[in-house]
Amino acid sequence: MKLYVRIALCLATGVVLLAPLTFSDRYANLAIRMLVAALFASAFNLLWRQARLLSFGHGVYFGAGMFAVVHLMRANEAGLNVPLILVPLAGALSGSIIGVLCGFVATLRSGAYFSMITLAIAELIYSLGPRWQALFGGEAGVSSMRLPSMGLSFAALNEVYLIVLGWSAVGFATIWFFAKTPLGQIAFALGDNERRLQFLGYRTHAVKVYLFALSAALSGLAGGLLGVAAENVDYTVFGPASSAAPVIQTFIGGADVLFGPAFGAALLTGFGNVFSDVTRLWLLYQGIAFVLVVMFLPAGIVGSLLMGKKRPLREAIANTLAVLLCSASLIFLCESASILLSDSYSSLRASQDGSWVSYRLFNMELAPGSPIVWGLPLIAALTGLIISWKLKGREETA
Amino acid sequence: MSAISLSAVTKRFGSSEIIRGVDLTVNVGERHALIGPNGAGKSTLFNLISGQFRPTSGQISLNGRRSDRESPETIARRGVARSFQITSLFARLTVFDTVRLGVMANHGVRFCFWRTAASQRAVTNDVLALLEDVNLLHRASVLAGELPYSEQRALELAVTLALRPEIILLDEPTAGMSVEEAAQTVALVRRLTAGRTLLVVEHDMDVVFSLCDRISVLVHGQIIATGAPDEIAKDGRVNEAYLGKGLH
Amino acid sequence: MTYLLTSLVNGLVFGLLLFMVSAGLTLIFGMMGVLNFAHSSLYMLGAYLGYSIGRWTGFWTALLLAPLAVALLGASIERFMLRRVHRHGHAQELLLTFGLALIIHEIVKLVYGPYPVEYTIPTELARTAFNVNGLNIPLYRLFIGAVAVSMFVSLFLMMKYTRVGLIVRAALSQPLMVESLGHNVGFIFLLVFAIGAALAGLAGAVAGAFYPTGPNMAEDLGSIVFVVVVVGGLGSLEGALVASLAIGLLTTLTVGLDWTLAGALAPLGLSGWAASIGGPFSITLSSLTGSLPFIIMLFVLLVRPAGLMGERA
Amino acid sequence: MMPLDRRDVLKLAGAAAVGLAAPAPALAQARPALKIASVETLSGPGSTVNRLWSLGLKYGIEKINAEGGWNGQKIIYAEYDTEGTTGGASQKTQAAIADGAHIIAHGGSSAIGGQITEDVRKWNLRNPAAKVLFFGLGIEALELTGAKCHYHFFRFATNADIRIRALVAGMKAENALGKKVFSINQNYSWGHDIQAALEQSAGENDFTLVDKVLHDVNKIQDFSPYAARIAASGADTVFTGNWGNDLSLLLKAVQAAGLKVRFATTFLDLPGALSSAGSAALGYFHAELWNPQAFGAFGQELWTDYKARMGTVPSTSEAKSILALLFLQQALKSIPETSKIDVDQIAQALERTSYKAPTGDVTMRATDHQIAWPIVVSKVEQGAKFATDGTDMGFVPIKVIPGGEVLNAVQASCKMQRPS
Repeated sequence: MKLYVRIALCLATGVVLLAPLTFSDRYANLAIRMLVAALFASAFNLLWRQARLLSFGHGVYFGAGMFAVVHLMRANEAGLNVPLILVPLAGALSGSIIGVLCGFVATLRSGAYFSMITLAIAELIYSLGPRWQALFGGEAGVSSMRLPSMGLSFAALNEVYLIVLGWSAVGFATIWFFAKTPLGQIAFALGDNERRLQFLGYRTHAVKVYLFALSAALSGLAGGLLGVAAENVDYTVFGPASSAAPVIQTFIGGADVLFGPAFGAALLTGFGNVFSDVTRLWLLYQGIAFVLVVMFLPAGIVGSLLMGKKRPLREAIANTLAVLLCSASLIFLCESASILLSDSYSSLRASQDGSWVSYRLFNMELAPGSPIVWGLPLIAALTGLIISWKLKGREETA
Repeated sequence: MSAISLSAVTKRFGSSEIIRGVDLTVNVGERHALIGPNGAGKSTLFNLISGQFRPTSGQISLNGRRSDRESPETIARRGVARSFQITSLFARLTVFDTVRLGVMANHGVRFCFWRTAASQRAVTNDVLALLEDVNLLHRASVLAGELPYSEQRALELAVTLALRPEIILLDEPTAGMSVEEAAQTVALVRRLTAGRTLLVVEHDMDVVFSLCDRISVLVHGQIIATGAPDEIAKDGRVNEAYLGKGLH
Repeated sequence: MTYLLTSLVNGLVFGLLLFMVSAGLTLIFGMMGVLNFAHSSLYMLGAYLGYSIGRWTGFWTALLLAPLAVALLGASIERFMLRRVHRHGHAQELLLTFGLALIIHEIVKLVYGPYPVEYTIPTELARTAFNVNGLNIPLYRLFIGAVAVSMFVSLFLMMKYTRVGLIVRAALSQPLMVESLGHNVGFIFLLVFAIGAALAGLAGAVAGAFYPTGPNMAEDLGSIVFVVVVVGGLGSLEGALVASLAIGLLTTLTVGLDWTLAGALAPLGLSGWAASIGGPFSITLSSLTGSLPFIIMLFVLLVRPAGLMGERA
Repeated sequence: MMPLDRRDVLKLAGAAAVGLAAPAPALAQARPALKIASVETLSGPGSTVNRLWSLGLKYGIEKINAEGGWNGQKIIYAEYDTEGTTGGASQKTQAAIADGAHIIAHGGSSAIGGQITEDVRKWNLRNPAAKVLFFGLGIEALELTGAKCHYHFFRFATNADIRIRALVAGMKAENALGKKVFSINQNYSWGHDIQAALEQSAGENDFTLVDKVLHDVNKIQDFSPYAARIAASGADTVFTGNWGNDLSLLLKAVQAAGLKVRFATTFLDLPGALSSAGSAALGYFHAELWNPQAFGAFGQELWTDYKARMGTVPSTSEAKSILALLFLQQALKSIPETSKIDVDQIAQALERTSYKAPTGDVTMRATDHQIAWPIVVSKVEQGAKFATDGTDMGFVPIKVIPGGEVLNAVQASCKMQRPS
């Protein structure tokens, strides 16, 4: 990369990262969540990218960090004077402690076993969560409030964003630096060939526990940052959804690229925020996107962009067109189905003597019986498929 | 004191007994070969010595210390290094990084996370020296998984030697190589293992006879003969069981 | 006594149901090395299809068709999706099934809505089998048990006496050897996946009529089924059976036990201290019923990592 | 540094935030419209049950608007999806406030409600110039009007105490309470609340609690062991606060075991409950602040009008949203038209409103903002006037109890700070 391109990129990144300081609470909040998700996914991916350990229970360490921070903030309210800027560290600390304990057990095994143990630990904590009122605050959770610190009120979220940005930077830098350290190198080799590493005299279980602890600590830091912003936490943070999120985000973004998970996390958090208000099928689309990426872009979005072969512009445009056509018709079909299969539509039909009355979608009045309504998306999808099939054929002959 | 000593070692998997009462002694500084037909149990014996398996009964000592209850890591730290028959390196690491893993283990740089690996001068120097030794210096930045087969074997050897072991276990170092490549590798092994104890499993009799001081023959999980190469070549039982007629 | 007896019957039947679902999962894992996260989703699909088809054809035909449909789906998942990512490794396959589970969950909700559907047992089976001291044991419960047992027997016979079974057994113990023998491994994989899916579908079609058929039934059963196969030993059918029965019985029997850790410390004179701390010390065993399988799993993994009957670690 | 009193600190914080957060002053001539935001779980698991709260609000606000709205403007309605997480709820609460909502309403979950009520409390402390109100439509955790109560939260739903008091009173009147009562509940705050309320009621009434059990929430596949335990206890009535699968599975297991017990329930009216329980629910009791059959013409009209407009018959959730809006409408009538909406003024109006609702007298208790609606105790029967949930069964009212009679005592933990 040329120097001026680098400088321009750095400047652009800086502007994007600093812009939320001027945002209102609503968008500062979104920015915070995107950053937190990015750090969380990157922390999760430490285990996968380095040691090929796939954790399905990282919500536990994220949650541990969140609880620790909210409890510390409560202690602050009661008179303890920990400056707010240091509070997120409690999340990293508690994440690493829980991480060492759980990691010791989970890393006794590798592969699918490891995944299932992490899942079981998460299920266990999730089922115990609501029982321990004093620690987890029952269903309503534990709540606190940020106090002014170091001359800032921290009432508005854009001030909190400053803390989140700072600590996330520390977190990302740690991940970046770790890969270059001897331990990072060893962990990386472990993902390739654990046995061979043992015969070089390395205690691989210890390596895995260290790595797990670091990953858990950074997950805890991410949780802690969210704790500072949300000021409230309850046991549902241990639920399957929080553990699934970094998995999905990481692999959509690109697991083998340093900032792939961060990109995926920010992207999906942002999209989720926007689209969950627009469509109720957001989770379906996210699932489909995930499966498609796993099948067709095993390197993830960022990975494919960075490592993919350079295509002629014409092909790139054709490819984009194909993807757009297919996804547009898929979305159209799903949205139509969700309307036509809904209770309210069936009762509407019943009130109209069972006729297929028209429905509204994307500001259009559509008749379910019309061949155009179904034919057009079908043609669009077919066109898209044919284009991508042709492109693939060309690639193979080339 | 012998470098490697096995007494009455057996290994059973389920109902089948693969190793049946092996006694074997390898002296310090000796180059010892283990030969035998396919399925004789050579790899199993190798795995027993290097700690991958635990013997069902019997004792194994390395440099006079009992080792048959130790983990591979511990055995490796006692100065025993092994190579693998099926090349099993680290696909995502470069040649340089792969060798560095071995060198770091030798330097005791293990769980260091406060400085970069690249900043350790002494380690880097050793890695470069080793790469030069095995003629891989020009390939230092290539991914290990992308090397041609013979260079992977050389890399495997480099990683094994990086530990500066007192005892070296080599599992078929020339398997799948052309005659010239094999000869080069033998020369390499000869040069690099000078003064150390070597136990090598090998099929290629030319390699065995040119490299080793003594040979043990393993057939059906038992050692039927041990001796200098020419003794073994003359041994009737060995010829009958394994070498067949027409050798030499 | 009544409690013990009825709980035994109930526990056995629930255990057998767990076995029906976990058998396919463990078979697929043993054969292909794929941990199928979508397996319990196939169980859920079996129930929903049993319900939908049953409305047209009646219960018994649906009991035949629903598993077939699920098997077909399973076969297409193997053929068109898993095989594609196979070269990227098992983790990628696991991720794929994980994503499929998400999609199936959402599609089921899209089509059937978020509430349980009214999938009910046929009238000829809606009777009481026998009565234990005033507590009825429904006939359908025994029917579930009978289906599971006959399934286990036919699976066992198939594994023992058919050619496919022979290859599958060989593949379970020596995966590389079978591949080198040149059998059409791809086809065997397809078959195993389809059979595993069919078993899950059958379990769903049978159990869905008794337990509620709703969009959360996959999640509810999914993690317990994982526990079963891990405890039993991945790839081991016998292990899955033993673990299923053990977990079925244990979760059923512990419901009546209000033991606490604080109570257990009573002989040491520490119960007061423990109770005052509360938290984990005052949790009753009966309230842990749902978490118990996971505790067992962690325990088994620590003590016997390969599972009760697993050979390959 | 001198330790600051927490309240001083918050005032400082608030003052600092005013400048940032205060919305642009409304144009003097245009009277502002009231904006109500429904923050609900509209995607993911449980979305359809939770969506009903939003649908009810939408319908109710359209009704009010058809009658002229308030402040000379139509009331604006907006929906926000929590995505089923407290984090999402918090985020969408921010969004709703940023979009200018004056009232945020939530019905679906006490956990999410707990998050929103905390967010609203903190927002109001920090942004005294742009306060908002929070309406709890279906969130019944006692804590929300207890330790977590605050001036800007209003609970329009019942709570565990009210439900148990009503059930006991209603079943006593029907002579269906029995002497031996079994308590089975989900092991979380709601189940604990119900169990505690039942224990208290056992002390005040003529029955004994023979056994009580708490079980995992939504994890039990097979309730037959619990049926066996109920049989072993010799109980003649079972009280349960269970909902969803945990309720229908329990009822089915008890029916299959052939046990002769009566059930007293709180969530048999949720969508899907009756259809999945089927005949296992027949003859059981239920207490809730809504039952269309209990309120004659009003119930009938709401039922048919809602169905005509929205396509489906209203469930209790929608009805409760609508009843809350009726109360709000009544309270708004006492506020003169204004050029700037002051939610404290609305809160005061809510506290002092005494509403002769079509279902009976309704008041909002000022000390903890717990509403007192009349409660209907019903029995599930075939051929009820309003068949529910696609079945031939429905809820036949057996007793309507005035709200004041079953209202729980104010919890000592509620220390509400009122604006001076």
